[in-house]
Amino acid sequence: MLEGFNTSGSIIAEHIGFALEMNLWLSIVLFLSVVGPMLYLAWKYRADKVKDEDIENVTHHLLLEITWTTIPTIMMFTFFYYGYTSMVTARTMPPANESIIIAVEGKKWSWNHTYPANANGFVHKTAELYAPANKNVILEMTAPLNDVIHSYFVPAFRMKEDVVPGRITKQWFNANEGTYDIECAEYCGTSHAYMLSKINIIPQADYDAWISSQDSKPAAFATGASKGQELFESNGCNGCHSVTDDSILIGPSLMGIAKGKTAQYLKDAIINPNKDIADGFSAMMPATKMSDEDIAEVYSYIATAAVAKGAAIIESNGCMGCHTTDGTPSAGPSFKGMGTLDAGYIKDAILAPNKDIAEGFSPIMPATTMSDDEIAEVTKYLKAL
Amino acid sequence: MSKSYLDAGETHCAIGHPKTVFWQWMLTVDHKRIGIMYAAVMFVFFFIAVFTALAMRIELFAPGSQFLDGDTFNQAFTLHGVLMIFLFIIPGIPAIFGNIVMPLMIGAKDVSFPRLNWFTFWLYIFGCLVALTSLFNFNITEGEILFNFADTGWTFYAPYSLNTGTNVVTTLVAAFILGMASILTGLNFLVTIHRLRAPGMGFFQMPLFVWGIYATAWIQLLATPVVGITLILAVMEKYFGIGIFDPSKGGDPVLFQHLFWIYSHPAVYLMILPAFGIMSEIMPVFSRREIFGYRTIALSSASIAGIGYLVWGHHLFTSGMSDVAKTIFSFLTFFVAIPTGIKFYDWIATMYKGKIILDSPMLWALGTIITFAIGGLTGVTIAMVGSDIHLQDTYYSVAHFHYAILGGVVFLLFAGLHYWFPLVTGKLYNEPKAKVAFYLNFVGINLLWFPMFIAGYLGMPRRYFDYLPEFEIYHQISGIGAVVIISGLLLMFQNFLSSWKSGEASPLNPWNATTLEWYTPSSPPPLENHTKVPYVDFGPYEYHYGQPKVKFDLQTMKRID
Amino acid sequence: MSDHPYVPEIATDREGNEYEVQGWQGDFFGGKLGFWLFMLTEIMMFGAMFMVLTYYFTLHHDDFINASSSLNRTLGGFNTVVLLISALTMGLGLLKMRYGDVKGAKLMIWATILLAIVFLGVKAVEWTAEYNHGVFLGLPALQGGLPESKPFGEIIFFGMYFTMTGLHGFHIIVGIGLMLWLLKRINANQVNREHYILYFNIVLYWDLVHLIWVFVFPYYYMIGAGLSTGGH
Amino acid sequence: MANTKTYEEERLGYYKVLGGLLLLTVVTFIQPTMFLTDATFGVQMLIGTVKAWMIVMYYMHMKGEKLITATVIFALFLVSFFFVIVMIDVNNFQYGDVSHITSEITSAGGSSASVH
Ligand code: HEA
Ligand code: HEA
Ligand code: HEC
Ligand code: CUA
Ligand SMILES: [Cu+2]
Repeated sequence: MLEGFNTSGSIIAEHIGFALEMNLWLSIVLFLSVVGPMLYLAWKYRADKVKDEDIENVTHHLLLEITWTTIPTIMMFTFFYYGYTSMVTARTMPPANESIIIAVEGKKWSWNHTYPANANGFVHKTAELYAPANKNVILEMTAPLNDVIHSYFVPAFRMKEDVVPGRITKQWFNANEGTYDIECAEYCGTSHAYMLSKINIIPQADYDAWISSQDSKPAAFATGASKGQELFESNGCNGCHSVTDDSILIGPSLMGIAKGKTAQYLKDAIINPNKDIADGFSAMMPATKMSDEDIAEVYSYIATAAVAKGAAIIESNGCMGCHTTDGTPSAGPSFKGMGTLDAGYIKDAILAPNKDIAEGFSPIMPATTMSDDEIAEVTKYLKAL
Repeated sequence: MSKSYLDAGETHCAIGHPKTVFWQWMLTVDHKRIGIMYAAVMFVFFFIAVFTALAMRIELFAPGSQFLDGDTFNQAFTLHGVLMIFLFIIPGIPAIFGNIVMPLMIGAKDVSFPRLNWFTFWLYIFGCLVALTSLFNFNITEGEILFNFADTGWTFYAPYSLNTGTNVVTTLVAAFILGMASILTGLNFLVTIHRLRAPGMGFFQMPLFVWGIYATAWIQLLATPVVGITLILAVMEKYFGIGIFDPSKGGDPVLFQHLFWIYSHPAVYLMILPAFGIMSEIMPVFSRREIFGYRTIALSSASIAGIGYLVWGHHLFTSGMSDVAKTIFSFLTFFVAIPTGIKFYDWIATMYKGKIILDSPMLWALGTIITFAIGGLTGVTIAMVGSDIHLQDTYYSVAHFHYAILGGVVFLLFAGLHYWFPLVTGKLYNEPKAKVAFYLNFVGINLLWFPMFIAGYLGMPRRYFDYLPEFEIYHQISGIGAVVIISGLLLMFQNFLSSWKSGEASPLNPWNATTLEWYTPSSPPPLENHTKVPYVDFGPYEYHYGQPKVKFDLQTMKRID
Repeated sequence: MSDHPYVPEIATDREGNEYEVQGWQGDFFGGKLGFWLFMLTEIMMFGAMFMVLTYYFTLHHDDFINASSSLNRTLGGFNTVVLLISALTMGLGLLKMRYGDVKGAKLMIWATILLAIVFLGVKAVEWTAEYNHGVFLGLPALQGGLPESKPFGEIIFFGMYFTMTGLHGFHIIVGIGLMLWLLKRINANQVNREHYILYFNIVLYWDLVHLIWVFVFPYYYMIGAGLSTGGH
Repeated sequence: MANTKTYEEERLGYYKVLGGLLLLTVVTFIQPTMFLTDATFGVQMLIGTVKAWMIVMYYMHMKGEKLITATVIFALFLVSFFFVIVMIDVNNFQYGDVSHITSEITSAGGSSASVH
């Protein structure tokens, strides 16, 4: 969702917004100054109203010509002036000692934010940006050397600057509380359209509390997501790999790899990804540094991610009252082994359970209303058992 | 009736005297025939490009991936951009009308180097073929052919273009060859205009279309080599990894952008200036009076071309270029708008006290005043650095350039197609049909692109195959617009084709025009144009009470008024 | 095209005065103008290359000086003189042709071709020496990011050096081809005392090739000359 | 070509120019070790320009060609404009002190080094 656009989210947005608005009105004036006379003259001198003798070859009119040269010229200078001053606002970094400096790395296809070390020397790294309200924040941006150009674009703040490998570029903002979208505005390949993130502007106190902790996100944003999931997302793995289904984003889906592969395999793939390229893919995965504990977290996340949602749905609908997952029949047949059933059958079994009763069981299962998405999650869960 | 240049045998050839009509066309050096062949080829590529555009619009009709995935979409807009820009719109008007009517307008028998003109045409075809082969990746070792066009966007920004696995090098080579063809066309026209004007015709007696072509030719000549060398350096980089543009080796990708836009910005004026020339022909003819401010229009073409070289950096406002350079470029950019504005006011003033005849060429011209004003004024918006920080690489800039190109260049190309259709084919097209086609196109373009200004202003980045759901409504209106405009197009071309085949024969000067191309002894004109070269002691648009003032005896080309 | 001899057309104004019409046939000045315009494109091309070079010279000043000082100035200087003389022979040839000395003109063309080949030979010696020092396009020293790599500035210096001298050498080869063609045309009497536009343009071309060298030479060989006395 | 000179005079002209060019080439060679050694680059380019001017004027017969001179000047103006702006940009390189592209590995100098 494109959030917070209409709030004049930042100081820069106010300046640039003014320049844009001024430009809009003057442009309308200029537009009418051309199109208005054109329509009028086309009507006034339409062919059936003009006798040939009335045609006059007017070819010069000094005063008019001077007018239509100077007035637009003055307007152009006005445009230039406001374009320039709003650029100065956007491009003059506030003093470093009054600002929070956050390092941004844009890489295919995720944004990573690195915060200054807190009192304990702990460095936060996040995929979404968290910053306190009404405080200057400077972004020091770059991209890995072997990556490509991206552009850090926050429409709500009217701010944008390319992230160029090999260069450092900077931009800054000072914004009101809210949540704002980050988009990548420089074409960078396959998942350019998905190189999205968010800026969360939170009260100073919340920010301070968070930055001095070691939590991966401020309290208000804690989703209960496991550490592994956070690592997976903040390192941008989710930009290329899906874990909840077997679709191929950029790299292979990781769903189910925990079944056959060990954590060591994952470690190799993360630390030295191009050593052993999976079939049909190119060597594009960036190497990432990660501690062994973190890799273990990621591993367990991958192992459970695919079915976590399905499991949750099954639990919240009370299915486990009648079914088991270990193969022993209870009031109903065990979920284990249902993976072989086809999706349509499962759907029917949930929405209209009494249409077709499995052999040896009585028609006691209540019909449950569930969206197609939910059913799909459940199906996936069943298949994975 | 005497023979026209379209009749069999009525041509000079580059090599020998072929007997078959086919070879007479393939080897022809006649500027009019070459122009027609350019048009035919472009038309074909054009429809491929329109088709890819339609595919994109359908994909964007709803958020999420409909039937194109990210990679295919990326190749689609690259293909669309490359075909439209390098194969169609840059050579477009100069190659078609510059060839067909420019020599006629100055009373010349042909261009200065007719054989070179022939060679250039085939170089262009060769470039097109190379561009097409770059669609495929030949994987020799595994014996597969993959459909794999470059996916860099038409801008080929490094380092992406150096890293991607697709066939960028071939595309670059194609762009280089097409650039060569463009240079040679420009060179040929420059010499033609300097040397072959009919006696008496000074620079300020030339029709304004010739001025447009002249200004354009300078851009073709002096800007194109820069992109040529950029592409060569990129190819060197790709094969030898010197690091000129590759940051992992110490190079600076922003330098690539400088070099690319040093050419590609002047290139946009290269597209629009001959189009403005067409406008300057149509306005006086369909107002049946002399043009207002001839000199200012002529000189503004020259100054647009000149200033156009100096403003390329407005494409780099958010690229990491230094703020000083941004300021300079922004300042200079506004100076292009002023001569353009002068032109616009001159055209409007031309209607004053005239007799406005709303035939379809005039309709297209007036429609263009509206659409190009939108395209141009939004260009001014993004020339303000502050605004551009927000709008760069959003749909706002996409809408800007489609309004400028489609609503400026292409619309005026169509105006020219209608205007010179009788000259080229000797037939009249079906006027009511042409009008319907115009209205479809005019409504279509506004539906297609106006919503995109709003979407871009709200933050819809370009080159996205999927987008946030807020933008859905704009993309949907736009999708409908695309269908409307394309149906208008089909109608228009159907009209042209059927009229050429079975239309009414056209009189010699169906529009009562004053410029020399209409004063040939037959319609369409014969080989080697006018029977005799006229002596030019008159202005290009002399009307008297709505009738051309200068009259010729078409056999001797002596003035008889 | 038309095989009959070209007779310029006459245009008549209202008073009956006659004006000769310039046709595209036999337009000496047109041919010259066209060729100059072509040469402008070369100026833009090499201009853009020099711009790239200067861009990196600004960023990596010292690397450039170091790299330049390792080029062989003796050979480079020798080649400069060779080109200087070849421009003279080329010009004199045209002069002779204009005064009707066809034989002398042909001799001068052959002399120019010879000098051009000498130039290429020296170039080949230089490149081979550089290759043996491991400095050549595609060799590890000129690939970024490897242990053997030279510093950025030097890689770019040498990369551009090979690109530009290579392109210049390519122009020389084209020039030799053109001169051979010219000889053929002279033998067929299609280039002669009256019709020498082709000759004229090829002389212009050769001067342009020389002109480029006038800048290529100091930019690569001389900027580092103060540092050491040169040579490998 | 209106030409009043004789063959000998024209030939002499060629030799004179050659002499001048050779002389300048010698200057090119001794300059870096003899004089103005702080400004080698500038001096070298200056000599190059003089040589180029001689070649264009005499060998390429540009004297008296108004139109052609104008076109050449126009082209040179454009090239120099490109140079000037791009040099302004690179001399104002922002955040060069922390950028990889500007870092010097072997030598000092760094991003602030200017052309001369
Ligand atoms: C035919 C092609 C064409 C034309 C004529 C123009 C004309 C102009 N363009 Fe446009 N432009 C493009 C094609 C064109 N452009 C393309 C293809 C791109 C994007 C490339 C890419 O990134 O892929 C682009 C991008 C582009 C950008 C960069 C956007 C970005 O990436 O952020 C900018 C910024 O300054 C710009 C500005 C202008 C200006 C100031 C003009 C001026 O020349 C406009 C002058 C016209 C008028 C002002 C209107 C008419 C006059 C009046 C109504 C009279 C009264 C008005 C005044 C006197 C002001 N253009
Ligand atoms: C000449 C230039 C030109 C023209 C005419 C068009 C026409 C169209 N363009 Fe586009 N377009 C570009 C040049 C052009 N375009 C460029 C350069 C880009 C950027 C690419 C990039 O990002 O790299 C782009 C990008 C672009 C995008 C954005 C992709 C993205 O950023 O995500 C979209 C989206 O829908 C689009 C759509 C369309 C549509 C629907 C049409 C048309 O369908 C509209 C209908 C067409 C016409 C009205 C013209 C018909 C003309 C003829 C048939 C001529 C006949 C010829 C002769 C007689 C010889 N174009
Ligand atoms: C730029 C896209 C990209 C990113 C980001 C990315 N990967 Fe990958 N990944 C790939 C591709 C492509 C492959 C297949 C080629 C290979 O084996 O290197 C792959 C392969 C893998 C494999 C081996 C899968 C198999 O079936 O053999 C694992 C495990 C993996 N990635 C985990 C991760 C984790 C964990 C992260 C985050 C730290 C991550 N990836 C980030 C693209 C990416
Ligand atoms: Cu990253 Cu687009
Ligand atoms: Cu531009």
